[in-house]
Amino acid sequence: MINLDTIIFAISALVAVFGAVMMIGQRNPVASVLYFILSLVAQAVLYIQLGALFLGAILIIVYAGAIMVLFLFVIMLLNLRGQEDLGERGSSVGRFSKYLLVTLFVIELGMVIKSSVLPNAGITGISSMVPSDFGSVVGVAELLFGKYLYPFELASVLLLAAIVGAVVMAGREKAGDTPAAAKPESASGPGSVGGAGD
Amino acid sequence: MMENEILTLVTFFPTIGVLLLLLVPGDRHDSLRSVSLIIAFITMLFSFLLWAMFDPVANGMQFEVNVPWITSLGISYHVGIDGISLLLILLTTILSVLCILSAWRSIATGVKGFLISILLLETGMIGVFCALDLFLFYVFWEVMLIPMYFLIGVWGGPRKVYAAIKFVLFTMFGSLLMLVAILFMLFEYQKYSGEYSFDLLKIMQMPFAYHAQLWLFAAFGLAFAIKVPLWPFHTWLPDAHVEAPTAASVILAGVLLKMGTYGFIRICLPMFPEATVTFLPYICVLSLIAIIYGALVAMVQKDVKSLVAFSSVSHMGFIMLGMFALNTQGMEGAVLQMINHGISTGALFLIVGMLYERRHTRLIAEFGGIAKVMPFYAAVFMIVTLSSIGLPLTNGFVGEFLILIGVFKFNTVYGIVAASGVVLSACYMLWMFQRVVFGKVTKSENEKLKDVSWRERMVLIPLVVLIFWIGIYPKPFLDRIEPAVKQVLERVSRAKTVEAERRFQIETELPAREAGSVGATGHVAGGENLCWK
Amino acid sequence: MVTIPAFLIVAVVIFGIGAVGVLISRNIIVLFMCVELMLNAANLALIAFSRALNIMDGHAFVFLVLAVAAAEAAVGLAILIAIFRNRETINIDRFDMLKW
Amino acid sequence: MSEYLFLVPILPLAGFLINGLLLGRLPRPVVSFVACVPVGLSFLLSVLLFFGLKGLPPDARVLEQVLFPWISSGFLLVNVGFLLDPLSAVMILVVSGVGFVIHLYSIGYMHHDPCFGRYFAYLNLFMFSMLTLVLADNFLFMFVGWEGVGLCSYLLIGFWFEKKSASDAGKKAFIVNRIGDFGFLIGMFIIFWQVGSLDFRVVMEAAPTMFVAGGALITAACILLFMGAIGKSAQIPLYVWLPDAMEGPTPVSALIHAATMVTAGVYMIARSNVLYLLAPDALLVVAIVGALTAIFAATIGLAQNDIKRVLAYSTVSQLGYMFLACGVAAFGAGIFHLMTHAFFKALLFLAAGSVIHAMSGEQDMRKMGGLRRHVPVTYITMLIAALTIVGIPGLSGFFSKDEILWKAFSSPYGHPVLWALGFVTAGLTAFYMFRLIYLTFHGKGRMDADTRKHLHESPKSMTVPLMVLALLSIVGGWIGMPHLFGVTNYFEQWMAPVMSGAGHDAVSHALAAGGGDTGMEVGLMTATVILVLVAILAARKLYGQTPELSTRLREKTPHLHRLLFNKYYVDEIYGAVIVRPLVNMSIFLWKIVDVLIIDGLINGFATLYNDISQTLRAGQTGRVRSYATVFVAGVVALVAYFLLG
Repeated sequence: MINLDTIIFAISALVAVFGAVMMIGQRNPVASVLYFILSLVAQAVLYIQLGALFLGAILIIVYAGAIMVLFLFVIMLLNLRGQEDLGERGSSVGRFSKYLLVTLFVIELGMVIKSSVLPNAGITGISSMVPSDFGSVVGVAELLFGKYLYPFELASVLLLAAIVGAVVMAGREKAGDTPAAAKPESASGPGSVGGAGD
Repeated sequence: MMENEILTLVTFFPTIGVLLLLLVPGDRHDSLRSVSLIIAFITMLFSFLLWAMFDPVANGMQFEVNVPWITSLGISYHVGIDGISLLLILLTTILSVLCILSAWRSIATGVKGFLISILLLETGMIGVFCALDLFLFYVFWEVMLIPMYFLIGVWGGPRKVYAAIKFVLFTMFGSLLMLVAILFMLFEYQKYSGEYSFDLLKIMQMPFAYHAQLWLFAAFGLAFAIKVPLWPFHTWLPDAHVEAPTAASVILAGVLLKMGTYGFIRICLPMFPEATVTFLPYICVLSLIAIIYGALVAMVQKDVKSLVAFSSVSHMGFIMLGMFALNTQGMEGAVLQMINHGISTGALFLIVGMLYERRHTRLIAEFGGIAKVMPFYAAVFMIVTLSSIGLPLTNGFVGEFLILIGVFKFNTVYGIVAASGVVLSACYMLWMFQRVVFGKVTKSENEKLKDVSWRERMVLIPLVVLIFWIGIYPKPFLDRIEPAVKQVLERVSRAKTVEAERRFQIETELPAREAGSVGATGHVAGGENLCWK
Repeated sequence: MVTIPAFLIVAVVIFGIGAVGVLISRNIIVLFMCVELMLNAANLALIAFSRALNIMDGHAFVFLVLAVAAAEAAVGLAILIAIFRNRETINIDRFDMLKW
Repeated sequence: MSEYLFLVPILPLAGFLINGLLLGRLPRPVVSFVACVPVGLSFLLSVLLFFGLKGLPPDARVLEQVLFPWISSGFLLVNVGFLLDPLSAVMILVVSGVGFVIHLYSIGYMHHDPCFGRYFAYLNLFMFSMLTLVLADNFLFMFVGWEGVGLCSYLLIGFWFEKKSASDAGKKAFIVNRIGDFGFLIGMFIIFWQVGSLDFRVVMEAAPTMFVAGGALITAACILLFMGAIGKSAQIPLYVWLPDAMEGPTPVSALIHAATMVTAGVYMIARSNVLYLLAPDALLVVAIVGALTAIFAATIGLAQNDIKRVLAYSTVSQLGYMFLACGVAAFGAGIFHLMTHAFFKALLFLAAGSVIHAMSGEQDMRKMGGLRRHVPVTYITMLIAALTIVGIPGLSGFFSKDEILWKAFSSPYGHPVLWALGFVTAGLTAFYMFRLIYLTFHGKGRMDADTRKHLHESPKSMTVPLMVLALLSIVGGWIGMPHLFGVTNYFEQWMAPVMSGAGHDAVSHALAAGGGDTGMEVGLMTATVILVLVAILAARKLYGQTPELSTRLREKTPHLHRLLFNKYYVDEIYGAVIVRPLVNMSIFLWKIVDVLIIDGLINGFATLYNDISQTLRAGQTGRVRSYATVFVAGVVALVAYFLLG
C-alpha cells in the first residue's frame, strides 16, 4: 500500500510537526521564525496533496513570504537576540500539568475524529475523483466573488482597519508621548475661561 | 387637549433641559446655570398649571395617559396623578428650582455634570410620582438613583465615596426585592386574567391570596422602608446627608425620602390591604422607635447636618405612624406632613448649606452668636426651626396635629408615645439653634460673615411663604389630599373587616383549623391561589 | 492509501503543539507565532474536510482566515512594539495588568 | 359688633408685621408709635366690645365670629374663630389694658437698647398671641395662642441672646412648656374623640352627656389639660422655668411672666369649668397642686436676694392661689384674683424695673437700701402694690385673696387643710414682700459710690404707668366685694353665665349655700388680716429695724436657709434625674446602637464581602498564560462532557 502519496504525506507531516516542535523550543526568536517557515512549507505540501493548489501557493507566498517577514522585521526592530532574560521557567509541576492538559485535549480531538462520520473519509482517501477545477484559482474565485462576497468585503474592511490600527499603535512615538504633558494645558484652559466668565 | 400632555411635559421637560445643557460648552458656567434654572423654572410653571387644572373634588386619577410601550409584556406608559402625587410633584419642582439657585456659587467644579444630574433627578422623581405602571415606576425609581449617586459621590464631602456607595447599596438592596415582587405580580396577574400587565390600576383589581400578600408587602415594604428610612434601616441617611452637597441634601430629604412613604400609600396599602393589617403593629412600633430614637440621637450630634438628618428619621417616623393609623386624620396628616417635611427640612439644609458656604464647617461648636452678624439669616433660621418643631401657624403643626390625633384614635398608647416626640423635637432643635445662633461671637472667623445675599433670599423666602401658607390656611392642600386618602382607606378598611372575619373564623373553628384557614384565604383569593398558603 | 483522518490527525497534533506553545512560552513573539500555528492547524483541517465532503467552501474559509491572520499579525505586532517601548521586555509574565 | 372682634388680636399682629419686616429701617419714635397704637386701639375696641356685651341680656352675652376654616379632615373641623363672652371680655380688657400700659412703660425702659425695634415687634407678637388665646372659640385655636405666647416668652426671655444665661432660660421655658403642652394635646385628643368637636361651646354643651361624670376618661382629660396649665402657669413640678425667665427685660417679666401669659392656665381651666365639674378628682388634683405650689414658692421667696426673683416666686405662689380657687370650683374667684394680680404684680415688676433702672442695672437687694428718698414715686407705688398683694383690707388683693381662702374653706370641693395652706402662704407672702420693701427702700444704702451718684427717679413715661397701675390695684377689687359687706358682687354676677356650667344647678347651688355662714367668714378674714400684720411687723423687725437679727437667724438655721436659698435644689435634681440620663442615653444610642451595632453590622457585611473577594481575587494573576491555561482546561472539560455525556 505504500505509494508515492503515502511517502510524501509521511515526510511532509513529519516535517510540519518537527518544525512546530522546534519552533517553540528555541530561545532565539529568529530561529523560531525559521522553523515556523519550515513547518509552513510542509503544510503547503499537505494542502496541495489535498487538492488545494491555490491555497498551498498562497500559504507559501503570503504566509511564509510576507507575514513571517513581518515577524522577522519586528524582531530585528526590537533587537531581540534571545539573550532576553525570560525569568524563571516556572515550576516543573506547572509545566507538566500544562503538557498533560494539552495531551488530553489532543486525545479528545482524536476521539472526536474517530467517532465523527465523514462520507468517503475512511474508504476513498485523497486518490478519489474530484472535479477538475477543485482547488483551482477559478474555483476559489467563484466562491469568493459569488457566495462569499459579503464576508470577503468584510475581510477587506478588516484589513483596512488593521492597517490603520497598526499605524496608530506603532506610530505613537511620532506624537511624542505627550498625553501627560498635554493634560495640564487642557485642564487650565477651561479653568481660565471660567475664571474670566465670572 | 393640554390635559393629556401636561403630565408628560412636566415629567420630561427637565430631560429636554439635559439635552440643551449638553450643547452648552462645559466651561460656560453661568450660561449652564441660567439654562438649567430656566428649565427648572418652566417645569415649575407647568406644575403650577397642573395644580390649576386639577379638579380637587374628583375621585381617581386625573390627566391619565395610557400608551402601550412594550406590548408583549403588557408594559405601557401609563401615567396619572391624584391629590397626593400632585402635591409631591409641586414640591419636587419647587425644590429643584431652589436647589439650582442655591448651588449657584457653591458648586464650582463640574458644573455641567452637576446640573445635568439635578435635572435628570427631577425627571426621575416626577416620574415616580405619576407612574401608574409598575414597570415604569421601577424604571423611574432606578433613574433617580444614579444621579443621586453622582451628586453625593462627586460633589460630596471628605467621605463621599463611602456615603455614596452606602446609599446605593441600601437602595439597591430594597429595589431588587421590589423588582422580584413586581415580576411575581406580573405572573400572578397573567394567571388571573390571561394577559400580561404591569398596570397598577388593573393589578389592583385582582385580589392576591393572603400569603402572597405577605411576601409582596414584605418585599415592597422593605424597599420603601429603606427609603423612608424606617429604623433600623436608617444608617445610610446621616452619612449621605453629611457628605452630600447642599442641593443634594435638600432633594434627598425633601423628595427622595418621600418616595418611601409615597410607595407605601400608593402600592403597599391599597394593593395588599390584608397584609397591611397584619404588618400594622410591627411598622407602628418601628415608627415609634424611629420617632424617639431619631430625636434622642439628634440631640447629641455635633454636626448640624447629621442632626437634621436624624431629625428626619424622627419626622419620617411620624409620617409612617400617621399613615398606618389607617384613619382619615392620620393619613391626611401624613401626606401633608410629607410636604411639610420637604419644605422645612429642605429649608434647614439650605440654611445649613449657606453657613457651610461661608465657614466650610458644620460643627455646632464652631458657631455661636450668628444672630449678631447675620440677623436676616437668624430670623429665617428661627422660622424654619419653629416649623420643624411644629409650632402652630407653621406648616409643621397642621401635619403633626392631624397625625397625632389620628394615631391617638387608632391606639392611645402609640399616640402618647408619639406625642412625646414633640417635646423631644423642641429639645434638640432649640438646643442646636441656641448654640449656633445665640450667645456671643466667640470665633473670630464668624465676626465678618455676610448676611444672606439677594440670591439666597430668593431661595429662602418662597419656603417661608409656604411654611406660613400651609400653617395658616391648609385647606387647599387638605382638600386635594382628601379624595385620594379616602380611596386608599376604603380599600384597607374592607380588608380590616375581612381580617377580623378571618381571625374570627380561625378562633371559632380552632378544632377544624385546617378548614378554617382555607376558607378564609379562599374568600380573599377567590380560591385561585391557594398554593400560596 | 492516505485517508482524510490522517490529515486531521496531523492538524490536531500541530494544534496541540501550538497550544502547548501558548501555555508555556514566555516570549511574547513565540507565543504569537504559536497562535498563528494553531490557526494554520485549523486551516489544514478545513481543507481536509473540504476534500472529504467534496465541496470547496472550506477553501473560501481558509482564505478568509488567512486574511484575518494577516490582520492579526499586523495589529498584534504593532501592540507588541508599543508595549515593548513602554516596558522594555517581551516576557509575557511581566504583563500582569489585566487584573486591574 | 362681632364683626370687629377679630381686630382685637389682628391689630397688634399688624404692628408686629410692620415693625418686624422693616426691622432696623424705622426711627425709634416711629417704632414705638407703630407698636403702641395698635395695642391702644385693641384696648379701646375691647372696652367697646365689653360695653356692647354688657348691653345684651345676661344669658345672651356671647359674640362669635368665624373667619375661615383652618383644619378640616374627615369630620374634624377647626375654625379660625373668635368667641367673646363675659370671661374672655374680662381677659381681653386685662390683657390689652395692662399690655398697653406696659408698652408705654417700655418706651422709656428700653430707650437705650440697640434692639429697640426687635423688642417691640416681639411684644406686639405677644399681644397678638395672648389675645388669640383668650378669644379663641375652640381648643385648637386656643392652642395656637397658647404656643404663640410660649414662643414670645422664649424670644423675650432670650432677648439679650448674647448672654448665655438668657438664651438658656428662654430654651428652658420653651421646653418645659412643651412638656405641659404634651399633656394639653393629649387631653384635647380625648375630648375630640369623645365629643367629636373641639369647639368650646359644642364641647361644653355636649360634655355632660358624652362623658360619664367622675369617670376615668373625663378625669384623665382634665388632668392632662391641667398638665398644660402646670407648664404654662408654672406650677409644681414644672415651675422651674419662671424664676429663670427673669433674665428677660423687666417689662417683659411684668407683662408675660406676671400679668398675662402665666395666667393662661387659670383662664383655660375656667374656660373648661364644665369639664372640671364633671371630674371632681381632677379638681382635687388642681386644688392640691395649687395650694402646694403656693406655699412651696412662698418659702423659696423668703430667702432670695434678687429683687426680680423674689417677685417671680411670688408670682408662682399667687398662681398657686388661683389654681387653688379653680380646684375648689370657685372659678370666678380664680379669674378675679387673676385680674387683681395682673394689676398689682405688673405694678410690682414695673416698680422693680424702675428700681433697677435707678440702680444702673443692679438687681441684688443686698446692695440696695434707703432708696425711698431717691425714687419717691416708685417707692409709694411699690408700697401700694405690696400692701395690695398681702391683702390689706380695702385694696383689691384683699378681696380676691379673701374670696379664694373662704371658698377653699367653704366650697363643697374645699377642705380646711387647703385653707390652712393658703392661710400660711398669706403670712409668708406678707413677710417676703415686706422684706423686699425694707431691704430695698429702707435702712442705709449699701450700693457703691458710683451707683449712688447716678440714683434718679425714672422718667415720666415710666412713672405714669406705675401710677395708673397703682390706682387700678387700689380700686380694681371693688367690683368683687364679698356679699357680707352688703354690696352686690358685680364680678360674680358678670361671670355667672359662663361659670354656672350647663345643667349644674346642684353645684352652683352648693357654692351659693356655702357662702351662708357669715360668722365663720368674718372670723377667717380677721385671722388672715392679723397674721398678715404680724408677718409685716416681723419683717420690719428683722430687716427694717435690726438687720443683724436676720443675720443671726440665718446663722442659727444654716441648713434651712441653704435649702431655701438654693430653691430646694430642684433644678439640680432635675438635672441629675432627667437631663443627664437623657443625654447619656442619647449618646449611648448614637455611639453604641447606631454606630457600633447597626452600622457595624452593615459594615461587617461589606467587610465580609470584601474579604471573600480578596481571596477569590488571588486567582486573577493578570497573566495571559494562566488565563489561557484555565481556558484550555475549560475546553477540555467541555469536550469531555460532550464526549462522555
